[in-house]
Amino acid sequence: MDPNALFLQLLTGLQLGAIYALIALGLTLIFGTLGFVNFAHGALYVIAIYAAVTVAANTNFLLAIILVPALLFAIGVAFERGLIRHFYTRPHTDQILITFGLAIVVEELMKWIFGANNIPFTLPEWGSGLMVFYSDWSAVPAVPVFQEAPSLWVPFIEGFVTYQFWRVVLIAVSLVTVAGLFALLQFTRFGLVVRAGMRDPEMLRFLGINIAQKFAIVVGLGAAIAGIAGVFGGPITQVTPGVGMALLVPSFLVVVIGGMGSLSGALIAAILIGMALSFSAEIANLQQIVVYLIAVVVLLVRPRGLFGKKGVFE
Amino acid sequence: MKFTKRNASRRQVLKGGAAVAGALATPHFFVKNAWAQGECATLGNFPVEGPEVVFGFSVPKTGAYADEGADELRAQELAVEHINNGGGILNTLQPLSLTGQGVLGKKVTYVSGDDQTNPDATRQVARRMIERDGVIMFNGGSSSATAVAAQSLAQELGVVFMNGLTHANETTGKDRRRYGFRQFFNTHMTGLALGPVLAENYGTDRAAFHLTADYNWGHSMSGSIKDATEGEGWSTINRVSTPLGATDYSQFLTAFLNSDADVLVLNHYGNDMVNSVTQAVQFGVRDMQKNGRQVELVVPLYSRLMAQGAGDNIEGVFGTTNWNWSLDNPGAKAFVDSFTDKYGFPPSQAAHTCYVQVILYADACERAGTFYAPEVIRALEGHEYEGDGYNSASLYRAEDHQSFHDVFLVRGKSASERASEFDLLQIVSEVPRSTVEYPVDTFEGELGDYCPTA
Amino acid sequence: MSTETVSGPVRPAAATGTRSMGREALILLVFSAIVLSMPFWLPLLGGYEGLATKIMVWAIFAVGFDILLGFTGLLSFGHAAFFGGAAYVTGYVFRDHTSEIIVAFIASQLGVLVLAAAIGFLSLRRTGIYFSILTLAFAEMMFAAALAIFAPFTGGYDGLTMRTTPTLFGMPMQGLYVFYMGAIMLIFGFAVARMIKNSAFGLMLRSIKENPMRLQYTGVNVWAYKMAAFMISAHFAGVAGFLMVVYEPYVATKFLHWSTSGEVVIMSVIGGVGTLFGPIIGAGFLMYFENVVQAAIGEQWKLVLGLVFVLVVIFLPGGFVQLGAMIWRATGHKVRERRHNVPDMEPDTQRERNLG
Amino acid sequence: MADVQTPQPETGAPPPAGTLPTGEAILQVKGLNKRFGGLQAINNINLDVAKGSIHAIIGPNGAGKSTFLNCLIGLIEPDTGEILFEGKSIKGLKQHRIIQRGIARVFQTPQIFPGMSLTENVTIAALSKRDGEFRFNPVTPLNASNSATEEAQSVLAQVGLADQRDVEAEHLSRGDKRRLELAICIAAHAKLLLLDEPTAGMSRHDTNRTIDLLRLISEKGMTKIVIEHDMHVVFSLAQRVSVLAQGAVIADGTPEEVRGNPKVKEAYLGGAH
Repeated sequence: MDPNALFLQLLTGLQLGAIYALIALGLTLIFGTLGFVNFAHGALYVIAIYAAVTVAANTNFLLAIILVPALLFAIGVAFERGLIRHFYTRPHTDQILITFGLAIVVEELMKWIFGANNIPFTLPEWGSGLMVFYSDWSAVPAVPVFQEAPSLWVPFIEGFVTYQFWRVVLIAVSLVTVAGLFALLQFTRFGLVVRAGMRDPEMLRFLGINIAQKFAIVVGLGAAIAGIAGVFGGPITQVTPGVGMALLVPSFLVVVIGGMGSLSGALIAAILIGMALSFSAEIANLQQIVVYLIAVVVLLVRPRGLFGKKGVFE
Repeated sequence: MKFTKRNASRRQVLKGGAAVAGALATPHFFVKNAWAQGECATLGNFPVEGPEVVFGFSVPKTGAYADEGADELRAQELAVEHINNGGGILNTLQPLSLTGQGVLGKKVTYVSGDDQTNPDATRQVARRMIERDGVIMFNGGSSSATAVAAQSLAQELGVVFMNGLTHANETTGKDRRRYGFRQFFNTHMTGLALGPVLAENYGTDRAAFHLTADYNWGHSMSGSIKDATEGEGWSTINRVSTPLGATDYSQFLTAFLNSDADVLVLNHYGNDMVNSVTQAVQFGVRDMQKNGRQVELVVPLYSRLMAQGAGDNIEGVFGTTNWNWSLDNPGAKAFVDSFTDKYGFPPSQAAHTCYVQVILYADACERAGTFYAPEVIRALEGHEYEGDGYNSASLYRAEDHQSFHDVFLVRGKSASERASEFDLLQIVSEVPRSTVEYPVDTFEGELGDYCPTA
Repeated sequence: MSTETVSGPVRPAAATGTRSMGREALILLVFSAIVLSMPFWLPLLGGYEGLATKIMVWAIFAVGFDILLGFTGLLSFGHAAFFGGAAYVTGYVFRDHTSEIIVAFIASQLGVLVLAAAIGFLSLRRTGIYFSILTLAFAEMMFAAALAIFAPFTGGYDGLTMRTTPTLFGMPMQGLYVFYMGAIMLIFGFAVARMIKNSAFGLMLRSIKENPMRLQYTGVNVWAYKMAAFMISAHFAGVAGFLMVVYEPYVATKFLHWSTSGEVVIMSVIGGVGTLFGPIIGAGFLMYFENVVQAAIGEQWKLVLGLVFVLVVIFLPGGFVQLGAMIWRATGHKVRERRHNVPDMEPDTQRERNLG
Repeated sequence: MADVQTPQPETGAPPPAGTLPTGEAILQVKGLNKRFGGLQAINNINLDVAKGSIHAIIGPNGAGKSTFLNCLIGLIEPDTGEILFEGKSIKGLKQHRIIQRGIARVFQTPQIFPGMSLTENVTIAALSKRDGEFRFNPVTPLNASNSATEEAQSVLAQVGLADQRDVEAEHLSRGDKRRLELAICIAAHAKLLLLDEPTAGMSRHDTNRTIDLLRLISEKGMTKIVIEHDMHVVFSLAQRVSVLAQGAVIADGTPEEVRGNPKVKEAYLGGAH
């Protein structure tokens, strides 16, 4: 494989993984802290993309970047206070069922309000167009499309390649979000409590630290990440009611492959899945089963996922 | 023992104590008509008793094609209205036996159901309409997979199915059925129409790369385009299958970018098409040069509803369509005007197909003088007619139940060219029926018996 | 001697297994009467022949699923694999070999045997949510493979269409005959499930749901019991898949899709997990809703169904059976308290370690 | 599940606490080692448990008591060493096979089948004894005249839960849950009972009742290994005490002997930094 093709496929794998990572991070955060399996996480993403496209179309995109995650945070908090908390004492199966039911309701509600067809999500001016990766600028043709595009020097490739700028933005946003989340958990008292809760919720309760108060914020945080995913991923995954369910199953597998409740595991699994999809694109037979194949193999070889803790959720 | 419930509505049955008592006496609900007249021992819901005849409309109400299904249902309701009260293409269709007072003296009513664009659900909903609601025919659908499933059920149960939107060759090819008719064109005809235009505009030595929705229509479409373009001297670099309902095509587009191909053919429909074409444009495919030529996009099958979703991304992209509301002929005008009057916006091509199909069926009953399916089928076979929305005459070929009529080569309009939000496709050329008519032995297939063969 | 007073509900002695044969026979008789008379009463509710048969198909599926979920407490998201797998085997037999349903039945059950042994063996190595995910992954892999790798055999998205009328010893099986065949299978399956529930084997399955760790520490091979329950429920799903193709000589790829597994979960939950009656009622309700009520509601039918499901999970954890019990109690009858409908996931080994 | 050993007469009282038991060993542990990464969790443990005795294992937190117990029951596989139960090796056997040989375990939190009646709870254990680790018999109904059910009723009567036999187990008090758990072990015909802090978190009253109960069932000849923090319990029950520290047995003998051992004091004080 020539270096340019390889570079493009790596980029594609990263970008495919980025969207799974954003959704899986929220899932695994909520699961790890609350032990709550949220099958409605895809529905949160659906709400986010419709909110984003509505805000962006009526005002401007920058406003959507601020408003939508904030809105999703609020929805997440309300979701926790209004519903989830009544399910902590109920079995995990009930949690799966209620959120699964909610996902159906949200999808159908969005279809009712916005229709089943795609709503075009126009990219903002600054985010549209191509990005040029070059090793030798002289190889880039002297046309405005390339000359005025954002560019980055990359070693090893021959001449230059282009990629959709927005997808590079998505990768960057994912990285920033992940870094932000890790920093939040690493350097704040809130993060300390949450991390302790993820390690040993029983012990925290035992120590009398009221993690319940933090739960709403954790769900809000997970939802806000879905909000970020919606704003930046919406133009790529398209704005349809069915996209939530389509993304949920692979994202859930990402969480399981990475290990339930493991943030870094989710990140690595997401990239793994992204790369697998990218590199199997031309092998139609493998392409459609590759995600499940990886999940099955990982779970059989490493039953608790790549970074799973012993005994979580068994 | 006659099937008394067939002509009574469910509500009447529930209300009527006598009917309740009758139903309790024997499970005659489950007993098939044992003495239908004529050549067939048992036959669907024939004969029709009472003052009304029921049509069944099975359309996608949920799922990715829900909007298209809603448009189909609007058109079907309009068709029933016109059959019962006159209007629409009843004023333009020639020859015509319908009088605008129902069919064979009976008022047409209808029931509808959600096929979910899913072959299993299609059969479920069709069974309900046939067994419970006693429909004499059914119509609708927005996918070739559901069309094939519905046709074979139609053949089993002896109820005529007038296909809605289905574009795969199989529907009137290897999966053709005596009880199924298709007004919509097919991928082979698209290929015949599109091939020469592509060669003329893009040259005869292009290298094509196909992305194909992984089901019968996608493969049919891809095959037809491959045959047509290779006939013009093109080569086909690769044909990659994409999962039905995929949301992100970047890995497939990357494969295209990494290939030597300079034309990207997107054999997608509905949301798949909107996604893939939008993402292809975002990837800069249309700004790209390969092998020293401008890279081109082709979307073989267009629909207005999809064009709405794809927005500006389809500007200048070639494709074909079965019909478009902007056509200027009496039939099209009659239909578009009455549709727009009733609903406030123009109909889609899927709506047109369903509308025409319902009226053609009703007309065939009137011409045959009976609802007896074999006679109705014979009345449709080889029937030539005009005034159904095309500029020239159309024909239902007897041997495969494919309708032949003009098809249209279109390209997406730019934002500035649009007169309204529905004015998205510009008709580049009208491809005459003779160009797209192909020999019946192009595809193998058996229609089957005039009597139901379950 | 215990000095504490116990306020908990007292189980009637019957619950411990003194249920008389007479009572059991009566239950079976009433059940059979209701099922066999369905052709008489379903049309009064707006039903029809195909619907009655379909209810039989799904009820068989749901009864088998209850042995796994309701008794044993294992939530499989992959039972579509057995339903669809059996359907495909049946389809092949009808299309390429013979229309004789006995042959198709045996072939399809052999297929399920192999499939369930393989999937069960691999999935049951894990417990809890991992078991659910593994079953889901296996079934989805089969679905994806049916669409891609095996498309030439499965017909891909179109499914498998055949021009065959299934026969039983040469007699065509259509319409009412299929219904009665399904009804007899359902009654038989229901009787088998009741029998299991009342047997020592059934007690072991129920104790897995209650506390698998304690069972393990009582010297019982929990895995073997789980495997047995898994195989039995897979065969019920296989019988349903077989019957589906006898009823309609067509195999949809959707039979393998996760939504098919999801549907049987929804039925069980709406009806009332672990009660056997509940999932059957759930199957009837869902089929009725999807086919009859759907037409009355129109485009928003899935929204309504989703809301019904959500409300049941929130307010009626015991499903319709719980609702019935509440009404029964409200009208002054005595009802035995039923524990939670859905079992919890198994306690984790971490806890075990902390305990140890 | 051959009953090789002659069961002790039911009336035979166990030797009183504080007297070193004599007689043959039901359990022999030889040179047991287990490492977790850099931690030597079990360090060359040699231990004989005399048949019919009550043997306490004490030690500071992290001494390896639980790991040791888990090795005995097959939850953790030791690296080296040998475990003989009734003279036969049980090392490397599947957990349920070990238990079928006649070992049972009682947990800190009583592990019972909460949603089932007491009779059902104990019947399960009786069935495990009668039918072995697995028996596929879905046909025969499990009615009151069944041998397993009868056995269950008799065991419930022995532990004093007979009048609550139709109550759902989750409604029992904690003390009664412990009784039920012991009933389950009795019905499974356990010969060796492993108890992990059986009185942890209990009131003094419940603790004393549990001690009485344990004494009572000792009269049936059941051997016990008790992990315990509560010295009151240890001194009321055990005939022999082994002290574990950093994975090794540092002292062994009667409770009185162990109490006077300076190494034990050091271990506890040293461990309490």
